[in-house]
Amino acid sequence: MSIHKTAAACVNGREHGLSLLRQMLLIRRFEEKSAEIYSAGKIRGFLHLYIGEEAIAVGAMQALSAGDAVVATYREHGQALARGVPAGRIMAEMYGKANGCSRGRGGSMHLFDAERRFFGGYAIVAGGLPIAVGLALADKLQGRLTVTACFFGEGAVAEGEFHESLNLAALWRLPLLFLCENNLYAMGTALARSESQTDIHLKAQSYNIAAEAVDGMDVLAVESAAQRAAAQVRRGDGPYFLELRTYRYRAHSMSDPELYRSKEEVAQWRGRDPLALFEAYLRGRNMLDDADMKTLEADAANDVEWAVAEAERGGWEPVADLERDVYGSVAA
Amino acid sequence: MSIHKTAAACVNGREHGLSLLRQMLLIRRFEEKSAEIYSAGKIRGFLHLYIGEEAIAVGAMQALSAGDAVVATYREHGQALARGVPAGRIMAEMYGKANGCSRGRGGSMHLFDAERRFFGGYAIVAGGLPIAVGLALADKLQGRLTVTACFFGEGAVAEGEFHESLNLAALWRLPLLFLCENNLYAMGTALARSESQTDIHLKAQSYNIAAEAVDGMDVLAVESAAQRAAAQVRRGDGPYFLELRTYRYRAHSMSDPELYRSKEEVAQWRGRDPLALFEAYLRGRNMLDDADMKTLEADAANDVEWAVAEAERGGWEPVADLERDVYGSVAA
Amino acid sequence: MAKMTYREAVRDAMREAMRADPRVFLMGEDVGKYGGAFAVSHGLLEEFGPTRIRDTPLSESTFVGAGIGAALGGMRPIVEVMTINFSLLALDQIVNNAATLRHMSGGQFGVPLLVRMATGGGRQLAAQHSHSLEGWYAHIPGIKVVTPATVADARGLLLAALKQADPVMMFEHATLYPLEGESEDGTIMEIGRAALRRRGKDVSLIAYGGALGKTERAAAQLAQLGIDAEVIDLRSLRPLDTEMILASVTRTHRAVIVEEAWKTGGFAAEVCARIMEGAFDALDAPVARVCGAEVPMPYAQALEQAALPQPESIVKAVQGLF
Amino acid sequence: MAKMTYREAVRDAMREAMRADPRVFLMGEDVGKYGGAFAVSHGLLEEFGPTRIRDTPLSESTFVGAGIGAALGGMRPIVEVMTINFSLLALDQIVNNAATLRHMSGGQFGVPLLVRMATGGGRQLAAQHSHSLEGWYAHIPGIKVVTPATVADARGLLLAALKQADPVMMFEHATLYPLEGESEDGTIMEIGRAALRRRGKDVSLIAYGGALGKTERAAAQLAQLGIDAEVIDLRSLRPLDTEMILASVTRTHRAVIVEEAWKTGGFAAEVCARIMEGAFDALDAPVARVCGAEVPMPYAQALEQAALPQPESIVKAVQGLF
Ligand SMILES: Cc1ncc(C[n+]2csc(CCOP(=O)(O)OP(=O)(O)O)c2C)c(N)n1
Ligand SMILES: Cc1ncc(C[n+]2csc(CCOP(=O)(O)OP(=O)(O)O)c2C)c(N)n1
Ligand SMILES: [Mg+2]
Ligand SMILES: [Mg+2]
Repeated sequence: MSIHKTAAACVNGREHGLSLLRQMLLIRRFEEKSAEIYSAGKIRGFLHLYIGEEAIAVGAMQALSAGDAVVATYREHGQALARGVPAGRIMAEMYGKANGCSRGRGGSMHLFDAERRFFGGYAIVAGGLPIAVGLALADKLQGRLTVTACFFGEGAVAEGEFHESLNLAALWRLPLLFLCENNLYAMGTALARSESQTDIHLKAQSYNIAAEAVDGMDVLAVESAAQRAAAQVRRGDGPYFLELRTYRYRAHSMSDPELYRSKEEVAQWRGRDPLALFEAYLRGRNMLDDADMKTLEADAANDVEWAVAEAERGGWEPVADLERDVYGSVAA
Repeated sequence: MSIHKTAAACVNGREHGLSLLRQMLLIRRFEEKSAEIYSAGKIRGFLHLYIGEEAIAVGAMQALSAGDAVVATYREHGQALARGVPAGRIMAEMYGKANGCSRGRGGSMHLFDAERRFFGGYAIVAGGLPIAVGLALADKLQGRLTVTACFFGEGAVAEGEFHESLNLAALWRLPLLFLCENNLYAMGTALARSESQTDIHLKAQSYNIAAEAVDGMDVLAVESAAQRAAAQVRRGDGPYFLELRTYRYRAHSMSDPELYRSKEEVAQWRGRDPLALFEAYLRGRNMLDDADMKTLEADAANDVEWAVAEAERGGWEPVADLERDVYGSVAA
Repeated sequence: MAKMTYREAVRDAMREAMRADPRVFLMGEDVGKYGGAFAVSHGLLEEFGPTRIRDTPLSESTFVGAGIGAALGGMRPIVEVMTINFSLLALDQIVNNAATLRHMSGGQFGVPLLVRMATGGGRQLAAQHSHSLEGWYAHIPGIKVVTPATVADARGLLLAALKQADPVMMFEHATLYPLEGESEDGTIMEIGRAALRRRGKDVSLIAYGGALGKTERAAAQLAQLGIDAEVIDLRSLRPLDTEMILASVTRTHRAVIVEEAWKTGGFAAEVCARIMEGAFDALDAPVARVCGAEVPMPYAQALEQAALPQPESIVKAVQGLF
Repeated sequence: MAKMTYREAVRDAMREAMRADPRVFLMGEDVGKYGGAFAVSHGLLEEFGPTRIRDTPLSESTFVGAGIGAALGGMRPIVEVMTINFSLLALDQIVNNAATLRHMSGGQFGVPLLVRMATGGGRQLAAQHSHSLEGWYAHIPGIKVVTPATVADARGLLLAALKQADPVMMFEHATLYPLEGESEDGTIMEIGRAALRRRGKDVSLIAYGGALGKTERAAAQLAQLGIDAEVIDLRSLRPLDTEMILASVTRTHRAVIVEEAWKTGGFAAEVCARIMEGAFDALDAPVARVCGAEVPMPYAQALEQAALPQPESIVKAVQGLF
């Protein structure tokens, strides 16, 4: 597999650099805490951690503005946080509380935030892609210069809906940014055991979609690729596809015994940790020192603490409201 | 669109040439008669004619032997006839008679013949592809050197099952011969309005499947490509994909007003009629003269007449047997 | 009031909605250039152009999903799926997304989407084109299901569907398209109200969609036999007008439900259960069902007709209750 | 007789079948290296290798369709679909192909295929992982549907399924996997026979799969209250053991059907309709249904539990009949 080579991306000023690191750190600490709380039994159901992949959500989200739309999967805490969904509302959702961002109806796999045009949280693999096609179609029909960013794992590539969605997006030249998080595994299935063509961006190109592979552990590479791609999408040139190469450090979900990969492989990828890489980058350019790092860590810890507090504080949705929000009222 | 260029294929002796022409002629006359009978109300439901595409079924079938399997669509009279399903049993099926090849249960869209390993007749577009994948898998698991030939239209290429099936066939290196009948239209939808990539064989190649485009109006080109492809499949080298470029002269089905294409376009393609082309080829090589042609036409007319007679003669399945063949008996 | 066919009524309602509301558009296979598999959208491409009458590639799951997404994005899509058997390819999007999004998002999002399709048998299209699965859709909380059986309802229910905040599935029995009748302008119908098609005092015949005509013919035959049947047309399977059903059965003390779908697990069972729950004491005989035979639809005409409810089988079922 | 979990019983049965018959193989997502999403197939890869324990890419429609094709081609495939909600992606293959091929081909072909999957709620997996759609499958002529609720049945019904000439769908309620019990060796079960889990004379409680345990607990509570409940475990939804149901209701004169699925259009309605048709005169009260609430499954624990049938709601429904 080869990664599209462009000149190494540079950070756009110290402030921005710190902001990227801050966001990645928040995701990581937030998820570490979530895992702990899960073990304590306060978060239930499935919990899919994003640890190791933070550079993608944070890098890609830089290319989006408020009017853009985001569609994600069940592994979407990172995207939600990077999109600005308040950490407290996410944590409350995972607790199943009424102050959660989906009122406790969705849980970890189904985060939503209308205000931030965060359209969820889809847990049927590839099921979010047609939705993203439709959102992009709605924008195009309404003459809006917005981008719909659609995140999904490389496992989704094997599903029929992937194929149908890429074809439709290309055929109708929809303003859609496909963001494939290729972490090499779909649960326990390695990419080479699920695809006859493992270079995912080449698959995308076969639909006549502009596509490239990007180092998903390098937040700046992700950011610059996403910006380039989003700009092209906004020009009305049709969809763009980024294959973001990454790795998940943790198990698929909390119940996965990880029989399918070696400790060595995991360790090797941890050696290219997106946070460590970017920290070193900033330090190398004298944009970050120990004191900054301490502040950032303290901020993240603080944010996570607040999030947990908000979740703990939240109330339960009354059981009498069980059947609420199944139907809306008849619209005009 | 460009067609893979190989040296022009040659016919393998006069007898064989006449046999190919005879088969194509049978299909054409059989279908012309079917259209007539449909208008008379004796054939009902949907009737999809293959006229114009005869070279594909006849050419491709030359590469198969008795142990191979065939999977087809609702436009499958040609395949069934070329596979050797008796014309009378097909006609009887279209009448809905008990002596039909599906006992009157299937009709035109669902022809079956276990003896000839003709596995049907699928009327959900692309729905036959996964079946063909499974048949090929069964052969591979049982160590059989057989080929499963799977016919489908270019409209199927947009469906998710196309994608999933190509991937699985390539990944598992299954002995499968994909035969895409690209007649440029799916009902009224022209290829360019349904695919972002209109070179179908290039799509197939993106799965790492050996693929080529073939002139589907040239029975010898189809035959030689199919033979080459089948040989490779039999060697255990995995699937092979042929895009066969053709045209249907008639409406999609008997109820189609053909609003979507011009008379000129149809006329142009009729100028490359597979029967006329091959007749001229044989005449040019002195393998066919007027007397032969007269005999062939008489034979075809005769076969069709017999088929109709068999259908007319057939009895109706008793209504009391309605619920027969829903379940089998418990197997050992 | 205008005389027209069921097909024209569906088309007219779509035309009216598209003229009135720029958010409404139609997409599906061959709705444009071909004019619609059943010619329902014939002529709409000329009036509204290919942006609003969108031909889609063969990809049911994705164009239905795209309808959901477009609805989320502020449009009011109408998605046509040619035939109910093909809708199985899109069922994941309908059940897992369209029906759940409002609830899963804690009420933040809604999916005002209309999905229309042809349903049912009777045209010798065999086992992959003839089934009646609308009862399945009626099982799903979060969506509504309408089954117009008349020209007026085809128009009225379609327009009502486009006023809903939630996904509506509309099932058009394919044999009804040429049906002629009066289409009413004006007031928007309410989804969830059944219609009393015939008053009677001896038995309640309950049907919908393609089964209504046969049921009305059965009622006429029954009248000859001295049995005065009431005929209820459900019109909407979800919500179901339980009130009208129970009121009728309470008057007549007997009921027969007629449905083309396979009997086991069909929607007729639901109607039966509701009557059991709500009007048990009023019943003078067990509620009967006249449904499709439990067989994939055979092609041959006699077999297919035998597999479908017929006025004769309805009459016989009614007679069995006395 | 051996003590084991439901999970182990499913695994053992597959192992036994694969040892006995080289045509049997298992395929599905993560059945191999991962060990199965619910660890059902854990260890089988080591014994049988990747040719017979086949991991598939994420492509439900095609690997289920490939199972149909492989069955046509002489194999006896077991296809695992992780979760019932995902099976919607494969429904076209099941309804339009697996169920129809024998009939459409005039009896020339059969599809001896077993499709297994997890069903049901109760684990806070929310609206895309928790539903109970097995009743839909039971609507389809041409397939059989089994729903083992005990360790012995998990083993016995799986082995019986592999003896059928036709497609069988087996639904394993995900909360049952850790259930412990006795597995019986020996005789192959017959598909289509319900089991009398508890004898009683006052009311018939009818359940299957994940609802059985709750129903048995309700019966125990009812005993305390002086109501002697009979408990029937359907085990197979298609064919349905109408005979045992009717015999029981004829003795007890009252019935409550318990099912996790949404009430409207659920399979409970079918059972209700069969009782109506076959034992109307024996009924002293209307048949009641205790089903899932009509809502996409919410995540929060209290909401989810409120959406599911519970021993308390069953007891209440029974009390309402007296
Ligand atoms: C249609 C469907 N099939 C199976 C599953 C079970 N499942 C959940 S996540 C997953 C793996 C997906 O892998 P990938 O798309 O690479 O995303 P990742 O988890 O690696 O982020 C599977 C098989 C599902 N949710 N949906
Ligand atoms: C899944 C599905 N969607 C729609 C249809 C309706 N339909 C029948 S044939 C057809 C066109 C198929 O075109 P193609 O695959 O090119 O085959 P051709 O008819 O040209 O031989 C369509 C849309 C169907 N049968 N199945
Ligand atoms: Mg992955
Ligand atoms: Mg075509």
